[in-house]
Amino acid sequence: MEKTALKYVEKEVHQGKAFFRIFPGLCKGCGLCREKCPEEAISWSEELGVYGTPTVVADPEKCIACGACEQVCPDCAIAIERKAKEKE
Amino acid sequence: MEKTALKYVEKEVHQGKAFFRIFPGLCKGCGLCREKCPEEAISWSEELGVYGTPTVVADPEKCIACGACEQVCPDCAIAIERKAKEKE
Amino acid sequence: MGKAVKIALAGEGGQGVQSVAMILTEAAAMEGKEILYIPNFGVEQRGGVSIAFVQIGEEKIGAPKFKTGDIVIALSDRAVRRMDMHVGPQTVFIYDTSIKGVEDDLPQNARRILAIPALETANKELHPRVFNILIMGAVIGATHVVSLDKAKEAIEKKLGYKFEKNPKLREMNFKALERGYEMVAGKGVA
Amino acid sequence: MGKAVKIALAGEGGQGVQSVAMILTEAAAMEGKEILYIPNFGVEQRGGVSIAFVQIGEEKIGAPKFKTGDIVIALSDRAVRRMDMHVGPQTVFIYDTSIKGVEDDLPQNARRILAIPALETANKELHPRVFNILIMGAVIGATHVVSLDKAKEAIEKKLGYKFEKNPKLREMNFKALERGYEMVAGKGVA
Amino acid sequence: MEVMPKIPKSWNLETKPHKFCPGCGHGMVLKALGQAIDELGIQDRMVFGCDIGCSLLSWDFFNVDTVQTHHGRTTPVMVGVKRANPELIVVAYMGDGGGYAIGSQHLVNAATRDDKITVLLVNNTNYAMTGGQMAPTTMPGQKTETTPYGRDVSEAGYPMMGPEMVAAISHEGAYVARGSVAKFRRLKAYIKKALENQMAGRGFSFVEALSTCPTNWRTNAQQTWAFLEDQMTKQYPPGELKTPTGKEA
Amino acid sequence: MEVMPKIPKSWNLETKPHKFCPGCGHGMVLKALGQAIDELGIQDRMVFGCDIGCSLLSWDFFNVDTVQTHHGRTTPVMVGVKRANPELIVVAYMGDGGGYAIGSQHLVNAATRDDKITVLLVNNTNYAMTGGQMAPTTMPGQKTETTPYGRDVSEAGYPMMGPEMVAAISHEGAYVARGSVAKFRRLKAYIKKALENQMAGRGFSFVEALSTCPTNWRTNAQQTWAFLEDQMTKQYPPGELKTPTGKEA
Amino acid sequence: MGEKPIRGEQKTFMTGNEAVAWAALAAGAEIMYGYPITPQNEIMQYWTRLAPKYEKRFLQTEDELSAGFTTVGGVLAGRRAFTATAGPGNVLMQEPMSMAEAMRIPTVVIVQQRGGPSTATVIYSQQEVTLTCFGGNGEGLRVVYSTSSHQELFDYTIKAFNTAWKYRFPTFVLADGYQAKMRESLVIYDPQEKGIAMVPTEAYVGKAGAPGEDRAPAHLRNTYNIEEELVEVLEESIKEYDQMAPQITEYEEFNTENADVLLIAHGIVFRSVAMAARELTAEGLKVGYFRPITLRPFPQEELRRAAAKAKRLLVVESAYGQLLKLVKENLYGMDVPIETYLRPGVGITPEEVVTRAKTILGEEE
Amino acid sequence: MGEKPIRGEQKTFMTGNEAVAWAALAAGAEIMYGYPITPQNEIMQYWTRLAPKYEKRFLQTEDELSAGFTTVGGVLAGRRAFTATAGPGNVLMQEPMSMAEAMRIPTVVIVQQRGGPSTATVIYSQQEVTLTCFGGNGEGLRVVYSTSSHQELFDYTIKAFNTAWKYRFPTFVLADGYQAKMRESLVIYDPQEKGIAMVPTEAYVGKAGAPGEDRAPAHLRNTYNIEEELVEVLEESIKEYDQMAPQITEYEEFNTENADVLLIAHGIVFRSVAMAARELTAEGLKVGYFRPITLRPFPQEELRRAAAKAKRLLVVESAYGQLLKLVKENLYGMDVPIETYLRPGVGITPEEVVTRAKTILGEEE
Ligand SMILES: Cc1ncc(C[n+]2csc(CCOP(=O)(O)OP(=O)(O)O)c2C)c(N)n1
Ligand SMILES: Cc1ncc(C[n+]2csc(CCOP(=O)(O)OP(=O)(O)O)c2C)c(N)n1
Ligand code: SF4
Ligand code: SF4
Ligand code: SF4
Ligand code: SF4
Ligand code: SF4
Ligand code: SF4
Ligand SMILES: [Mg+2]
Ligand SMILES: [Mg+2]
Repeated sequence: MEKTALKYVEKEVHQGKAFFRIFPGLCKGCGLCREKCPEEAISWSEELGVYGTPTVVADPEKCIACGACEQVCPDCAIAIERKAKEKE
Repeated sequence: MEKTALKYVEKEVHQGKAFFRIFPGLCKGCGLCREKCPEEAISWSEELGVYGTPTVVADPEKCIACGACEQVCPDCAIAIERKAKEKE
Repeated sequence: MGKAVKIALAGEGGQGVQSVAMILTEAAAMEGKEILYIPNFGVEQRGGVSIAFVQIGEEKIGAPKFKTGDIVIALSDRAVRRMDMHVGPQTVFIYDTSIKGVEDDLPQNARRILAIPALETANKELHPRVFNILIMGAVIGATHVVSLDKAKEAIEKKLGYKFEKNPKLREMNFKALERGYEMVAGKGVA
Repeated sequence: MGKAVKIALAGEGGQGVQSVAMILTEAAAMEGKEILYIPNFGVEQRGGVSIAFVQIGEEKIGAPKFKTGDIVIALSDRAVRRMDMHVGPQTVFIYDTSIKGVEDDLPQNARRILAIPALETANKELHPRVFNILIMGAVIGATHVVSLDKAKEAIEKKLGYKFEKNPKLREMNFKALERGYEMVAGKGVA
Repeated sequence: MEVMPKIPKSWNLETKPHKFCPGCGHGMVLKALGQAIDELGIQDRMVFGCDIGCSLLSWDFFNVDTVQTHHGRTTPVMVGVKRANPELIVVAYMGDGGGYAIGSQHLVNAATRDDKITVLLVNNTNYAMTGGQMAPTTMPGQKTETTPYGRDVSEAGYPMMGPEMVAAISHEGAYVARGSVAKFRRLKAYIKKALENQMAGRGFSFVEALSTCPTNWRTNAQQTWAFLEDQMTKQYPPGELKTPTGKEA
Repeated sequence: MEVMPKIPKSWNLETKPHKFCPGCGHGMVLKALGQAIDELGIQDRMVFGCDIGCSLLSWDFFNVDTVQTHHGRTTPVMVGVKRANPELIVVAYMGDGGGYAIGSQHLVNAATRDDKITVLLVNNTNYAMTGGQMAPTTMPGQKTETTPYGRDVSEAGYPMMGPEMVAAISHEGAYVARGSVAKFRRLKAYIKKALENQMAGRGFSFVEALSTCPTNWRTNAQQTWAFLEDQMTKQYPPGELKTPTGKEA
Repeated sequence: MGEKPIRGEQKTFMTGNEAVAWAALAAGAEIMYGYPITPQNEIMQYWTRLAPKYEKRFLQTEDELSAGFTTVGGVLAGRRAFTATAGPGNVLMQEPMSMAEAMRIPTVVIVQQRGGPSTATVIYSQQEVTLTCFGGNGEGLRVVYSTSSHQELFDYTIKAFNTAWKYRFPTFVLADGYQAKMRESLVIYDPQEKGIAMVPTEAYVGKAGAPGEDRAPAHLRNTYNIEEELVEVLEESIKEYDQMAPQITEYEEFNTENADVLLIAHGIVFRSVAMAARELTAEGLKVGYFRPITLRPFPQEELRRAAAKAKRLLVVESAYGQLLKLVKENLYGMDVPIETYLRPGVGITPEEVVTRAKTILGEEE
Repeated sequence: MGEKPIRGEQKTFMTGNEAVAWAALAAGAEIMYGYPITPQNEIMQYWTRLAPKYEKRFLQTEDELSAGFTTVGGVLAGRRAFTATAGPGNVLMQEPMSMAEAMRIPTVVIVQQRGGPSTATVIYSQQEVTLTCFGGNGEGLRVVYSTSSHQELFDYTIKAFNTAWKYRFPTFVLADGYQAKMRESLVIYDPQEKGIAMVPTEAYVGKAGAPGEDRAPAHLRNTYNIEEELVEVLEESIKEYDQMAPQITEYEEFNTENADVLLIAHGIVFRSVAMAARELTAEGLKVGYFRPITLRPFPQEELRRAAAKAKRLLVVESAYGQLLKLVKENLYGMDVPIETYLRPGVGITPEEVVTRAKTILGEEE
């Protein structure tokens, strides 16, 4: 994996209880995640992905950090991270 | 089929109501008919078959012309013929 | 079989280099020229750099692929790197100004290297969709393998059904063709 | 590789020509001779004429099959016809007197043709089962490729386990071997 | 009138006695097929394809146009013939090795495609023509040339349930049955239904025939029947597995 | 701490982003497989075999010993590996063309033999790598490069029901399931069970994964999910078809 | 048979695969059975698009074994049937084609070569020459036309059906991935209109009349019980093959009088060779070429005649000596030195040929 | 590995198939995967009888494709694995062997040739020479030993495992139906006791250590995305093949000084040729022979040397010119006249060779 693949864009979501991270170096812009989001929280982003296609971004207001998008992404370009404190 | 295959040995069976015919030129002496006869009417014959092995013969007393032997013979070497009058 | 102008176009999957090649060769054929066009192909359906090898000449074309082209156009960073092997001392190498980080990867032995603001022009002045037609214009500007008129005829033939519905599109495409042509023609490359 | 005595034995499936070949070559091997034995084989599992091609000599044997044998033995009418192609001017052709209807099919060019009452002798004097051993005796009588003693040793090795249970069998087999030998030896064929 | 043996009209008399061994089930299966052909009156528009395996010995068996093909390849050859000339009634005749091992991709795909052909497969639990090696249908514990200590299912695998497999993947109009030469009339009925199914253009039809191979089984007549009727029929239950109008009543 | 993407440990990072198209289901299936490998801790004793078809693009996908074989032949290569070294856990990864068409004899026979391997088959209803021709799994009416007017089942045949076929011929200890990338967790659970079944030496295990191929389907994201979830799942019901302890509760 | 697919001569511009599909249509082919493999896929794809319109049949089979054997079946039923394959598919195709060879079944197979061995590349090569000429467990009693342009792909696909049906040997049209995928111009036509009569087909099975009564039943086999039966059949086929050979061998040559270097190549590589020869000639160098069109049977006499007048030969091919073997074998007894330019699995440009030829010419001085 | 199967030298008397099974055991082969076909069946049959005793593995696969690919798998797992086939099975075996060739997998295959093409006969021929040497869609980077006696079948089967594992090219032992089925004497032995060290095997996959941590994972492939990747791999293999060749070519010759006729034959036909040569020599005629033992790589230099001293060559084979092609190709540039005695699919006796040679000698006078 090239270094550029490790760059990511992070959003605090789910009322600050989690992060939505997108790795543009992995995202191919297929849009599958977008369709699978139960909250319709995902939209296209300005940031271009590995093939020069738009990547995705989550709406912090809508995203509930359910992880569906992460799960279906064929390229592991999304990582949802619940913050530690939540678990406590 | 060579001419010799058409030679046959005939027995009147089933109280004269039928013929049991064996065509030695076709019989390979496998014995399958013998085992299948419900009346145990079939025994080995002096007459040799196409491979020089014994052929079979039916006991006129026992044979009821059921046709089982004819049916199983893989070489069509047996023909059971019910006499016409029987049908009348 | 005779000599021909050798053109190689390379870009990412969506950049439409193969349709440029199709329309360009169509135009050449309409002018009665002989053409030979072959796309690169491999095991991957998408993801690799897409390359169109095009030759246009007066006589039947010989070999389908060539080591080094007369004009080589690269439309992405990967394309720039991938096309290095197809550049020789007679090659005019054209790439888009918007491509970043390829300074060290530009061919060393080209006859001439030309950066053109194709993407920017298409995006800002015209429409992203006509980017490839602009590139086609640039190819013609660099080679004069077909006249701009024949090129327009070929575009009409290929995209006419779309123009029917939206005549503005025609205009935009023709415009793109001309802008591309201008970016290169007269730059002493042909 | 040297010259060898070439023997071909042919008969119906049940007549045991392959076991004659096995025992005979075993005997020869025990005498330190070189042997080569190959059965014919085809697509049919049963039904075709069974042929054993046997060669016995002092040196390694050359080719596995031969056109014409020194001794060719045919044990059925089909075998007589089938073996015609393996008979040449040097061949001693032996067949069983009981075979009917082959008068016109006997080989034309054999050195010698010999009919022997093998089947009858086996059936009447001995036992149908030792017919093949009797034939083996005949082969030895015609070729002297092994001594009768070695032949007996080989029979013992092969059938010894049967003789244990029924010593009469041994006697019968040896008898058959000798009867076969006598039928041919001294007939001026070897 | 000359007395003739009772031989199906469609048999080629010139090649009789046929080339199969004494007691070989192929003879019975082909007798059933011959009678079915006669009864359906299709001799003139039949094409019979035989596989490599003892089935090849039937290359001149019938007075019917016949092609002897390659080991396992009779199904595609007959698919090719049938699709090229749908008027013809084609039978692909093969052994269990040809059908379930080397040719199983053809069987499975022809069944899935619902090709309008009839496959008649002889299950004799071994590779007979090559001298008695294990077949996909060899019974657990059965000795063959390549399972000299008996088929150990944990190593050499389990018996292949052919008609069950074909039934699982075939379609509405398909006909699938398993018969046995021990039940000749029923076997013939199955074969006839399979041919009729093809004639009606309804779908793929497949009949497995449990058969005998005394030569490689090394059995006498009594043992031959016993192996077939007691052992094989337990492993391979005869019956219709799929009929165009549902299961046999 | 550096923030890393959530990539299975068994994936080979050097070859990521991987070679599959945007939105390709292969990526999801291999993610499920990667997670299963991680969870079972078998990365060190795995051998991954990939077929020809888009699956070949996974030849350097994992940090796992990998062999890219021939079209349809991954099953026998893995059978050969497993029998040669039963300590290894082998996965034969293939497409529907490789498994149900050209390699179906291997699938059927490995299943019947109960080879202790895991076959993971990606059903994307077409021959993707060659540019979108019909596959055995192409849906009735579906347009592909070789069914340009839609698959006409009466000519080109019906969809192949793979797990159903394997279930019909496999044995006691076998595991057979059909999952879908639309139900990722369940798919992963099936794959894990299939691997566990192999690890326990119980029997053949087979998972078909319903997958996506936006490139050849020519679908956008929404159409892709719709085709998979609405149409494919109707034709190919997901679920466990055979578990070592009977059907899924 | 439906409507004629082509009327008049039409100059068109298409891929080689498309040209094959049109040629098969023009030749009156009725059936294609095939299995996808790059780079021949588009033949099937064009065929399936055109098939319903012209009442043609098609089946995508489960593998190449099936594609070959169904094609055999189609031909046995009396249809002009063909298939197409490449690479590993061509390897498998040898099983059915060995049956066609044994039984004299006029199958036609288009081979679009790709890199080898094994799966290798989906692109291009000339590495299937030995396989196509001599594949299978036999003596290579087949006809192989090696084409070098779309026009020839069209012409020889039509011719292949006629050769196959006239002489009853399996016939192959050999091309490659470049030819398959590139677009260039060609003229397509209806053979009848050009005075090319299509040899009529004939059913082997399912003929009219009751077998055993009106006619003998067909009893076709490829298996013999004893060696002597086989050799008899083989010798007859070999005799007929050898008799046919002079009637069908084809070749092309240029500047063969006293060439300092005679270039030898086939297929698409021949195009680079032809360009190079023309260029070198223009430079005043004595360079000619010889191109076998039929690789099997090989134009032996013609090559010997040409080679006898040359100082050196230069065999150029995208394989490691497959054409070279044919050349050496057919020139046995001669001693013209043979140089080579062998590039297995990759294309060869005219420039490379020119360079190589000049090196050789330089060496000679 | 269990008990040693053979101790000391034992003169025995068995079929060729039995000899192969014993040789494989003696060589420490661990696995046979195979599919029945006459005339190689008994190899499997002997192996299965012996397997449990020596802890050997066996699988009867569903076809030859599977037999070849499982064998490939067995070798990848680091086992000395082999298979055996013939005729149509050998045709199919080319698919897996092309993978072995591409990936340098040291498979060993015993080929007992039978009549061809197609199913033909189950008996005998020498018609699988081209197929075994050059089968598949590649350049024939394999080793082929042609044996002519049971002793050689035994010796070369052992040697084949060593050649395969040392050089990593698929290796074939070629014999035929006569050799398979006939019985003659040979001496069997344990190679170690004779000072023949068995080249150790090595796993390609499933090695010790965590992949990606302790070691690089094995990422084995046979497919390349672009032509240039392929040619690089191929050129490396070709280089290694050519370097290996002189080390492993084998041949046998007799009376090659100024032969009026130099007989050339391989395999079992060589036996007839050797007898004929000896007989003719005894008659005072100048007749020698040359026999290639490795058909691939071919003993080119050695044959050229021998042929250079001969007035005429007579190629004798049970095929229609398969050895002949090898001879002509390898002798290119020479002009010794070549006569032939070609009998596809049938055996050749010493007498036939003598007759043919005498005719030629007669012609010469
Ligand atoms: C490609 C190929 N592989 C192997 C063979 C050898 N072979 C001929 S018949 C046969 C097995 C036949 O068994 P089966 O199909 O069950 O028929 P049966 O003889 O039992 O009736 C085999 C393996 C062959 N002819 N071709
Ligand atoms: C013997 C052989 N025939 C054909 C091919 C060409 N081929 C490569 S991939 C493929 C189909 C792949 O389809 P599938 O198995 O469904 O995998 P997918 O690409 O859809 O994932 C074919 C036909 C080949 N490589 N080898
Ligand atoms: S699913 Fe993954 S690759 Fe596709 S758009 Fe979403 S983040 Fe990008
Ligand atoms: S985590 Fe759930 S809610 Fe948030 S963007 Fe992803 S799918 Fe939508
Ligand atoms: S079944 Fe037929 S062949 Fe067998 S013994 Fe009886 S009559 Fe003879
Ligand atoms: S007809 Fe019936 S009773 Fe008579 S012999 Fe035959 S089987 Fe026995
Ligand atoms: S070997 Fe068996 S199947 Fe073959 S003909 Fe003989 S009995 Fe029948
Ligand atoms: S073509 Fe389809 S299956 Fe192949 S990588 Fe692309 S999306 Fe995936
Ligand atoms: Mg069988
Ligand atoms: Mg697929």
